[in-house]
Amino acid sequence: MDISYIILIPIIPLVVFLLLGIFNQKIKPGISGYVGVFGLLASTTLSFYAAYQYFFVYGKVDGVFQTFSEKTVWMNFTDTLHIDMGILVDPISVMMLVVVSVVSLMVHMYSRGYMKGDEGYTKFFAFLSLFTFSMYGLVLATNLFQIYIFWELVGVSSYLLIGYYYTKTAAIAAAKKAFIVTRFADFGFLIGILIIGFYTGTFDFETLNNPEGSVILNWAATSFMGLSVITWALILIFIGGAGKSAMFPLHIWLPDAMEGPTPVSALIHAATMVVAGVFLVARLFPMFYFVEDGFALNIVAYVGAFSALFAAIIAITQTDIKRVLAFSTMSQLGYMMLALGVSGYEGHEGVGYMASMFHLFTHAMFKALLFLGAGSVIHAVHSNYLKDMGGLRKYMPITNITFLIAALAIAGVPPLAGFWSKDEILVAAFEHNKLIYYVGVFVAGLTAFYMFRIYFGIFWGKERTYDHKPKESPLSMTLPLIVLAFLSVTAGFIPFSEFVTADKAGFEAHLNYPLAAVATGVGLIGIVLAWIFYKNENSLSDRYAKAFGPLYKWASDKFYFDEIYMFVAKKILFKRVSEPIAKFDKKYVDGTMVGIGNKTVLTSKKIKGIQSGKVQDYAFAFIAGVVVLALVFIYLWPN
Amino acid sequence: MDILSLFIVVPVLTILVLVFTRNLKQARLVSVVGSLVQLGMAINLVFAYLKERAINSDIMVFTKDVVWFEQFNIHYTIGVDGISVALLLLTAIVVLAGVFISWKMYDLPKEFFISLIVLSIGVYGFFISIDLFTMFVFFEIAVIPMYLLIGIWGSGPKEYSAMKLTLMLMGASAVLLVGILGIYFNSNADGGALTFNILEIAKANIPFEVQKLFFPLTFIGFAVIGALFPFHTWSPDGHASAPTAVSMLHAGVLMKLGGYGVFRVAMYLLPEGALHWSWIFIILSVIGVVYGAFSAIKQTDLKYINAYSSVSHLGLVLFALLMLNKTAWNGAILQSLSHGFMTALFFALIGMIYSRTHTRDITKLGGLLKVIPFISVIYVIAGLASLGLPGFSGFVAEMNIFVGAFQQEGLFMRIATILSVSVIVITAVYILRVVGIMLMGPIKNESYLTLEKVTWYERFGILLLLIPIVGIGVAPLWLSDMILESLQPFIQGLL
Amino acid sequence: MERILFYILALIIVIFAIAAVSSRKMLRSVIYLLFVLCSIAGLYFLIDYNFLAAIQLTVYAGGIIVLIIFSVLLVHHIELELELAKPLKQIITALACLVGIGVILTTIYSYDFKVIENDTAITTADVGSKLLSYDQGGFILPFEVISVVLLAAMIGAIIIAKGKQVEKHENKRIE
Amino acid sequence: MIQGISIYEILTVTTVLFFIGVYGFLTRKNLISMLISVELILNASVVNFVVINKYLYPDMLQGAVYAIFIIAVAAAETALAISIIINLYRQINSVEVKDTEVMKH
Repeated sequence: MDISYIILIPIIPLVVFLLLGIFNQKIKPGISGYVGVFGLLASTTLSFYAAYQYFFVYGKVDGVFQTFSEKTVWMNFTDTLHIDMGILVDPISVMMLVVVSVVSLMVHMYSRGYMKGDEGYTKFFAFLSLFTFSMYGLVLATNLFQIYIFWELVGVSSYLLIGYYYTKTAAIAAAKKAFIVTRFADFGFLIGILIIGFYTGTFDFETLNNPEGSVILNWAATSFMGLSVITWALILIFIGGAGKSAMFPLHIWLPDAMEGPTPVSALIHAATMVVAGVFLVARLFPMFYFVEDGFALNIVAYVGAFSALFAAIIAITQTDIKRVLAFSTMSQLGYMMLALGVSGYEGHEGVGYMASMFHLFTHAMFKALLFLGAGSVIHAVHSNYLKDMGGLRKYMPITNITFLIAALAIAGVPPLAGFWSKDEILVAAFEHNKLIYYVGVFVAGLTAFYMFRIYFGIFWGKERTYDHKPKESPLSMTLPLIVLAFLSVTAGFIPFSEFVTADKAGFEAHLNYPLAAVATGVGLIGIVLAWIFYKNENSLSDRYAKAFGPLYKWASDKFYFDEIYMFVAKKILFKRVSEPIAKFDKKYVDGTMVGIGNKTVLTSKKIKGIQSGKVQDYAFAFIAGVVVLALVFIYLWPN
Repeated sequence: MDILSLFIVVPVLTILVLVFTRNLKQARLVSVVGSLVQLGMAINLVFAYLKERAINSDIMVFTKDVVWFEQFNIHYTIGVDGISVALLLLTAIVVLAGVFISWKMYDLPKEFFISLIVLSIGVYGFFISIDLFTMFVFFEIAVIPMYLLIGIWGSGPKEYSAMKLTLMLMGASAVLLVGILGIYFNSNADGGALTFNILEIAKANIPFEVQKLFFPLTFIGFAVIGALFPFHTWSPDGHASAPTAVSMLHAGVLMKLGGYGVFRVAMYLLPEGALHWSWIFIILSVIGVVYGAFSAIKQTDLKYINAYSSVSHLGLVLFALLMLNKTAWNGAILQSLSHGFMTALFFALIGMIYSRTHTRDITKLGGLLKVIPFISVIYVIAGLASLGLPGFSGFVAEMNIFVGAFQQEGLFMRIATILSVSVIVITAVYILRVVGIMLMGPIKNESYLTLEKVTWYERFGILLLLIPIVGIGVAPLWLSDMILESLQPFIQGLL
Repeated sequence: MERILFYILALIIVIFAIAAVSSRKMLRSVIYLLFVLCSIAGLYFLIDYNFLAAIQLTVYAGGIIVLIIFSVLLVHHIELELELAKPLKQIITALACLVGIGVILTTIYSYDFKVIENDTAITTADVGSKLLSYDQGGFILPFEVISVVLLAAMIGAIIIAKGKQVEKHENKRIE
Repeated sequence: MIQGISIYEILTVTTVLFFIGVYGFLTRKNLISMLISVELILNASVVNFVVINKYLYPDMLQGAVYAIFIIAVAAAETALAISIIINLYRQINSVEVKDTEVMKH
């Protein structure tokens, strides 16, 4: 299969970025929007073409989807280790291309309406293009280092976009936090890469992931503290992935990242960048699975499950709709991680992997839709808070319907997209680990509950007094909503297990009716509860909140994780490390050097007294010297 | 006239012409022309080198040898390999950018530019020398004008800073001289005449006892100018007081002499000593890396932040050199280059911000992105480059260092490596802190609304420095391969 | 007889020398110096160097002492007690001098001088002809030099002592 | 030759005289007193010249001649010193050493 045209997919956004970035001041805002959208349209078309070519035209060879790659050396480390730049085409990268393209295109279109009149309009599109380029590069990466490079680039795009409203203090802090927390995770990632590079002698995915390859067969060669070094490396790499995907306990940046413009939240912090962690684990799945009997994979599963539960609980208590969505994202990402963690490799065993990718795909659609819908609402009422919203269904019918579809999808109501993917995840969990399964089911219920909590809160309930009448958003904003809603409905019917599986062979997926019924039932219970609590304004919710007492308070304060991190960062690192070091430097290190100088001056001042200018003193020194010398030469060294 | 000696002759001619200039306009014109010629020569040298390298496999090419002090066998021996070529290019670019940044140097312009160019002579000479003594002479030539440049054209406690800088560097030179003489007097282990020629000495086997004795001296002597902890304290004060162009040249080029000297002299001539002592210097350099970064978090003066960041980044250079393998060394050289461009860029930007707002205190600045967008955007880019973002030179260099350092096995090395990798996080913290406080946020002072827009010469100076940063970051292969190839003989000497 | 004379003279020399350097009245110490000089002249008489003794008396006791006395009278109030050095310094100096004396005396006493018994007396004529002799061992050149030195010193002394009092005038002007 | 007196005794006296002069030179705080001490030192050495001439080389005259030279130089020196002292006194109204320290600045 000829894959050379795929290189154009990332190149186009890059060119757009450079164009918009360099001629920032000279391009009229209207034009820059079109440049961005059409650039991305080209990329999207190519992505779909590539997907079509890959899955249908070329198809399977010997029952397996082939992996294609094309690469060129970018930099040499040693004779064997080098960074390549290139593209790797296999089922998940093609799938990701489609996801990124679709969501990004929708967000571009949406932004033309949403950002209208903003002074940084062109800049915004430039950043979006930069992000899209980086994301394409990430999913197409052929080796660990290339993925790391684009990993950092999506990080910085995220930073720039969160801090887009750079005069807002909260936005600056959020951007900084997002970057530094993910950077901290990347520290682990980088060490993991270094370990892999050193012990396996390659960064290349194809070599690393080959189940018959030396890497996977020889994982036990070296061990450190009871685990093989490769396992350690995988755990460290997972830390990197957990940072990007906002897994507990590195999740704290994601809610704050909502300070960015809403389209950005939809694109980066819901649909694409945050799934990079999931993608990374999926990318290295054979290693995770085969090395040391999947020890690292278990960690992934538990971290995923815990994050899903943790985030869902917090989401119930938040009042800022974007934050609810952010925690929901975190929860769903936990779901994906969990699914990867319980997955097997071959055939139907690999249902977890497939489910994870499937959920990634469907989630991207409906979560982007939710965010864009929320953006539409925020655009209308100029507030993020539930208390300022209510009864909007009359004013914003399209937004209402699309938001409802998305909420139903995420709640797992059949036959919407979320139902299918979530069901597969629960099947995988059920077969592998009952504890995780129960957590998964519980989270499904919670998800339905909090989602409908905000849905009812926004579109039903009592009408608020608005400064000016909310009205439906323009076509540029509603069109993407409609498209995404359509996808949220239909995406579930894609026979995903045919295309994206761990062993690339595909299998027949069947609906497991009892489990599906349980999941759907739980979801419906959540929706009904939300109906009772929030359909009409009543005090029920407050009473129950009181009943939970401190638990509710903790959850609404996000279990104080922000405070703990702030404490560590501000009080310990800043006050107890950085400040003392700065003082130490000034006082002792510099002090020593200055001290040496001062002592020299002081000594010279003292010695200067000897050179008094008094003849008598000199004469005395002379006489004394003569006497001493005479003594020495006469008695000590007579000869 | 051979292609290398021109690097000495052209600046000297520039100075001769400068002597006859009468005002700022003439002085800067002459300087610009002179530096442009130097840059042209440096670029030409790169191509000439690549061409020569294809047919010539000597360690050094374009060599030339003239005796200038027969009695002690001191020669004016010059020659270059890939490493010196790259560093010469760095110097030429930074000098030209420095001249552009000093466009409005109203006080004693002639004298200023003369000192600046004298400094560059020292640096050029240092990079092309193969003779230890000649190298040392050029080293001193480079250091001494710093005193004048800071003492006369500086700001703040300039006499103090100038004195501190000069004294510490001179102290280091004294130590270094002992080391060099130690090498010299043991350079004839196989009999024959004593020599200062590096290539000759490398062939002689200096006994281990001698190496053990003189390696620390040579290393520290060079490392002080490379801001080795705890001998770095001259750099924050020196940078803070120096005028913009001098800070640029100093951090961008002069501090590189340290790493280069360590590599060329200490490591190459005394490899066994290096192995013997490496652990202690690894500890010091790792401390420098982490400590510099942590210190930078707390500073409020832009120049101090940058100076501490230099301590951290150059700590990485020394750390990489001590890792004693090709990848790490490649990283060290690349980091030298990358840091050279980056800090020079930083100092140029800081100078521009200072000349407009008259403060370097970040707590007093704010919202600059709105009022001086060009400078601010470049500052963000420089910051991102500094924190090792892919696509910029810092990333390329750091990754080489880390991968190289990871080749060293053993718990000690691993811990040192991981500690030094942790700097990518800390660097992000202090860079983003500055960006957040100074460039973003609300405009703190109304007078900032009327700040002067960036001028063409500032733009030119900035772009001059930015292009290599991005160039190396995007396409590192040719440079990294050129350096790797030149490292080959050195690594063979080590094994 | 000569022996006794010598001891007396030696005693006078030492005692008055000490007195001269320790007296707190300046004029007195000058007079003590005079005694020392005269005793030294006595020594010269004892060893039959009459000419030298005469010179000692005229030039030293006569000339220099008078000069010093004049200057003392010019610059000093007679009743003024002189300031002395700090006791510690005196003691240290004295100790150093004693050690010096000890060193030199031991050296002298450990050296065997080849003394030639003689009774030759030097006549003025001998000295005169030696001073003005051109021959081997003649001192005509040093003699001339000394004369010039003396002359120069004399003129210099006059000029310096005369002074211009420039600074005083300037000071006054400033005041 | 002094009957019954060896050269050692005379040298002893001159040595003592010399060091008394040194002592005086070091401890006195007054320029004229210092000059007096210098005279003592000079005399001690003159006597040495003469005595050694007389005792060891009686048929030579060098010692005596040098003594004359020294006396002459001493006279010149004294004259100059006195004139300087007087001049100094005119300028600063003092001949104490501590007051003359302005010269070193």
